[in-house]
Amino acid sequence: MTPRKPWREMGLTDSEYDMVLKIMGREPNRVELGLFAVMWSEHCGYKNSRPLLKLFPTDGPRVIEGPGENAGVVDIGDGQALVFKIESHNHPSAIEPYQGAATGVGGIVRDIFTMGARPIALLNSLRFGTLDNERNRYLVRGVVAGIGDYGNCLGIPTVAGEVYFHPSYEGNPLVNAMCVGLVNTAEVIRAIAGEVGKPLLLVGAKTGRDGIHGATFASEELSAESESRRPAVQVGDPFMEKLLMEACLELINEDLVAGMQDLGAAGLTSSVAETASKGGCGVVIDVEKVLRREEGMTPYEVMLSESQERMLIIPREGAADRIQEIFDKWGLDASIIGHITDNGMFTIQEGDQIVGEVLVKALTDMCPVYHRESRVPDYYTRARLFDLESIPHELDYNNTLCDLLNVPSIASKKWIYQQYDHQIMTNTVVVPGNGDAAVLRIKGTNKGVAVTVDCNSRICYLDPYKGGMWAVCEGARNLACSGARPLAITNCLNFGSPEKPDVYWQMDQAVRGMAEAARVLQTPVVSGNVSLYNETRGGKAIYPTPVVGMAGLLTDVSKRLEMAFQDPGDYILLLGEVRDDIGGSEYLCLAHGVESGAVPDIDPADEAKLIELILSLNEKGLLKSCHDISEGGLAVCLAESAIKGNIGAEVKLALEPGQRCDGVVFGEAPSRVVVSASPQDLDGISAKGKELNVPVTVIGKVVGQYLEMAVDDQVIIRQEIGKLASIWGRAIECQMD
Amino acid sequence: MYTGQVFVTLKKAVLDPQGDTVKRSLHTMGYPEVKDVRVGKYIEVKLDGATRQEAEERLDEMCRKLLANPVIEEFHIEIVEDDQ
Amino acid sequence: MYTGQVFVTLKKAVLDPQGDTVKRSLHTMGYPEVKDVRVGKYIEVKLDGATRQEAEERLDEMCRKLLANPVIEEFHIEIVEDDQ
Amino acid sequence: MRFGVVVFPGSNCDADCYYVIDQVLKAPVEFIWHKETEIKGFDGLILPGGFSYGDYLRTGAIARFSPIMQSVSDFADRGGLVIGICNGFQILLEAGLLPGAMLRNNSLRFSCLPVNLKVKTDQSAFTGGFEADEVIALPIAHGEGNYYCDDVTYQELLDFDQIAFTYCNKDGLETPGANPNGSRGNVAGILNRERNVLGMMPHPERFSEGILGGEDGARIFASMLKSFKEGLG
Ligand SMILES: Nc1ncnc2c1ncn2[C@@H]1O[C@H](COP(=O)(O)OP(=O)(O)O)[C@@H](O)[C@H]1O
Ligand SMILES: [Mg+2]
Repeated sequence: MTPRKPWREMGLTDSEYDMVLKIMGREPNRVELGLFAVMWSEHCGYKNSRPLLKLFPTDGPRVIEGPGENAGVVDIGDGQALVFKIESHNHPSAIEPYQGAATGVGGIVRDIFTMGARPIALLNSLRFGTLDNERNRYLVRGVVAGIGDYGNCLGIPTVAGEVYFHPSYEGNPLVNAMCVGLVNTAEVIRAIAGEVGKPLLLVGAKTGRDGIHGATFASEELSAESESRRPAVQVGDPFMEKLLMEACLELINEDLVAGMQDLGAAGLTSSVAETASKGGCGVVIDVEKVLRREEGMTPYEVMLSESQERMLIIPREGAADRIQEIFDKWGLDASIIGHITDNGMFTIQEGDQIVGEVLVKALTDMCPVYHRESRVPDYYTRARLFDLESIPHELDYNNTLCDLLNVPSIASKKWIYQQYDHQIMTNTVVVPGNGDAAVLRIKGTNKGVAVTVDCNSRICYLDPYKGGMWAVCEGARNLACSGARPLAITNCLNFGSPEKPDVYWQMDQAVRGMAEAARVLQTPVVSGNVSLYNETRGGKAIYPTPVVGMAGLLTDVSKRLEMAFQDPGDYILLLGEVRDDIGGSEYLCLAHGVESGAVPDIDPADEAKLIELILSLNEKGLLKSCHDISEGGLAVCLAESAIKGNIGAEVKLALEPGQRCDGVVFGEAPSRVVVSASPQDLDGISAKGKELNVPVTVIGKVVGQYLEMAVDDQVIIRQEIGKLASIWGRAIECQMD
Repeated sequence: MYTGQVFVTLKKAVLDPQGDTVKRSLHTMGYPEVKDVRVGKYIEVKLDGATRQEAEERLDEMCRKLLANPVIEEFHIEIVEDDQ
Repeated sequence: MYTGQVFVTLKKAVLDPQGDTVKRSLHTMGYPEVKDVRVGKYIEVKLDGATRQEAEERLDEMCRKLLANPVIEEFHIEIVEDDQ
Repeated sequence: MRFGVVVFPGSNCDADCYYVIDQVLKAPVEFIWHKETEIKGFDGLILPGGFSYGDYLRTGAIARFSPIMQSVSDFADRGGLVIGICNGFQILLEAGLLPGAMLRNNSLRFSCLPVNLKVKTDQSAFTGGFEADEVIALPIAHGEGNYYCDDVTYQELLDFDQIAFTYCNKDGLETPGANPNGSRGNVAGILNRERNVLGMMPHPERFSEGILGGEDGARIFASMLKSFKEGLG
């Protein structure tokens, strides 16, 4: 008979258990073991990703708070700051899409108001398997409704996002939610424990047996076995969250709190441990004081419960009564569950009896760190060597354009974003679908902020280093296309198992690429999240998906830009090079069934120059529309600007010797945007392009009701805008309804 | 023709924010005697079937596939034969 | 302690978009025998009461005031006494 | 004219309404917490949108038992102007201050989008600033805006000119395609018989400034102001 090894069921390895033994100097009891198991999970401890996260640039003149807090904080002038972070809820959403996605939104919103900020915008980045499968459609319906219902009820607009459908996410969808908050710089709250003797207040929902070991669960591959061990699914209560948010913001407004920490993954355990750890103190908790929803809960269950909509608050001296009044006003239950000590221990009592005691720092700072083995995967080498010349040049451009517009990943996401209230708070001045990023005004100022989330995971798969750069560059470009200067980044690293050398190599490469681009573009990483073990039943990793969330600033919000062509007679210009790369494009996949080829070269320095050009042209008021070239290439970019403006375009291109026509029309080479401008502004634009060393090419005119593209004087595309609009507009709806 | 009555309820351990909110409001409305409220669904399905047993089996299948979400809900069926 | 079971259904004259959608889904899923679906609420209320009749009367009042909306809904109550 | 914005737990368009009155209309405005039992010194009330009590059970069902609602009802009886927007409309229906009830959108989905509306009557304090049959644009954002009433009630709404707004296409036709939620007769907003209470699903506060995409919403609040001043004069 093999001896029972309870730590394994909790997700700890034998060698990790040995470390626990050494730290404790004795065998831990079940409660103590549970604390280690959740705190040392990847989700809380970042044991596989910490060495990589160190590579990110995290400092900059505008950074008030970088990674390490609940969310990053970035100065936007006038004594105001943006607070933002992105977080994954992939595994819960795979099991229960509606509640998984809803509680994901709830979690990220708490991270923002924990910092003292009023949440002003939500974004999300979603990945699903293909829509031809009913299970995937079920996941899409559930996730979208879950995100919508939660944010809508809270009254925070969901203003932007991205959605892709690809077989690599079959069975393991990705649901990443980002929240952006606004705070007066002087009122930023940090999760720091106060002096010895200070009470800890737990407020919000009652504690039940929900999601026990959720953090561990999120750090494993999904399997039949993990599903059977599945804890009670957490159900979101957005109404409770709304009350909690209003009450907490009121406390902060009246300067009543010394510290505040939300309860997220690993519940009370992680939130108490992290607060104590940051404050460098100890803490005593009495589990009997924790208000419960269910009877007979053990200390272990109370400590590990992941019941949603709860907050830990450390009141300022003498503020307890007023705090109680505010909670009463909002109908919230609060109880004092413990207090700060000076012995550095995390002590758990059940009444008078100590049921567990662990060094706080053992849970936070002593979490093991793994430098995993990395290996260049064969597919990568093959992709780079793939002979793109073997792809036939001939094709029906009209059909291909229509087919591309009909690809759900490219088509209008209206079916999705119409389920999100994107106008509440009356700040959204560029609504979803109209620009490359959403733009919000800041009431009481002339400023605006632009926000976006981006990642092209096919590119990341084929070349994770370039893919990492790609995501950062695309995010920054999207902000610039809306007229905003990129400020800073949050990111969510969604990968497979880091224990697989191929996957670890992907992570390592992607992070290096992101870090390099972030450095060049001067957009430091201020927060983020890591979601590993995203694998399907067959043990296949998802495409590497390092999602980049970015925020930018418009000093004058009246200068915001959208993608729609405006007036007949305007000129259409390409800023950036005329390129013909087809490697890794949607076109290559759709028309030729190939997901391979060397990824187009990308240089963040080129991106930086392009962004400077866009911003300086826009500053002078020379641009009427702006839209970047991404999936589907130049043709899709033009079609979208035309559809949005409900007006046609005539475009003429000339090939350089050796260039492929299909590549020029459908290739996705980065660092390029299409703008439109009045005829009298052409000279100014060209001159500025020369000055900043960015190629500027006049490629056509806004005119009529057709999109017409000619290459070397031969018309290859001529389509009515109304027809393109209907294909592009209805592609997702047709599959969902 | 049969009428199937399907009762869909949240599993016991699953939080029911709706039920809790209704309970609180009943208290403020002057019904302190209410100890617990759980809100579920009641679905009436009219269906043909050769026999009552067949109808019941098919309905049970529909519940497992569509009408209830096995991750968080339980269901219970009652079936009656309609008068001609 | 009593358990009240409250069934809230839409009145016949009121269209039930949810029921219609469920019916259509069931048809596409291969259940053509389904003729009609109506989706209502099933609310379980645990309550104290001196007598069963009192509990029932109070529950009926709660339904008329809060649990059902007479403009669109009908309700029906069943009450059982819980074992000690 | 002094406006009050009633705040229920879960209201979330309260601040937006306040902002429009304060910053766009430049009129005095205050929040009124739902636990208040008296409404004093106000000339117009706004019941804002949101998810009062999480929209649990039925939209507006629980909020209508808030202490403030008795005073809202008294205020309306005294002839005070009351506008319920979205969730505020749902609360007015549940409270019986307006006839009918709300069902889920027939798409079963929440819908957030701009719609065209036809102003069906200019004979009210809320619509006096419009031409009858004028087509205006306002955004909607709701999951339950499928207005229902029985035949008798509907006929009464017509007979007494109580329909304030209907959903229409850009040419002013009340087509099924222009109806975003399945509401009876494309109804988007209704008045009470006395014409001092309006409930509407679209959000006028969201289209009250050009920067947000439209200004038709501000005209509703401006109409209220104007009619109040005329009433005094
Ligand atoms: N990929 C990443 N890039 C930068 N910072 C990260 C990344 N992943 C996690 N972090 C930072 O690590 C800290 C812990 O994150 P997390 O455990 O998600 O916080 P929380 O418990 O508040 O949800 C946060 O400050 C977060 O911003
Ligand atoms: Mg946190």
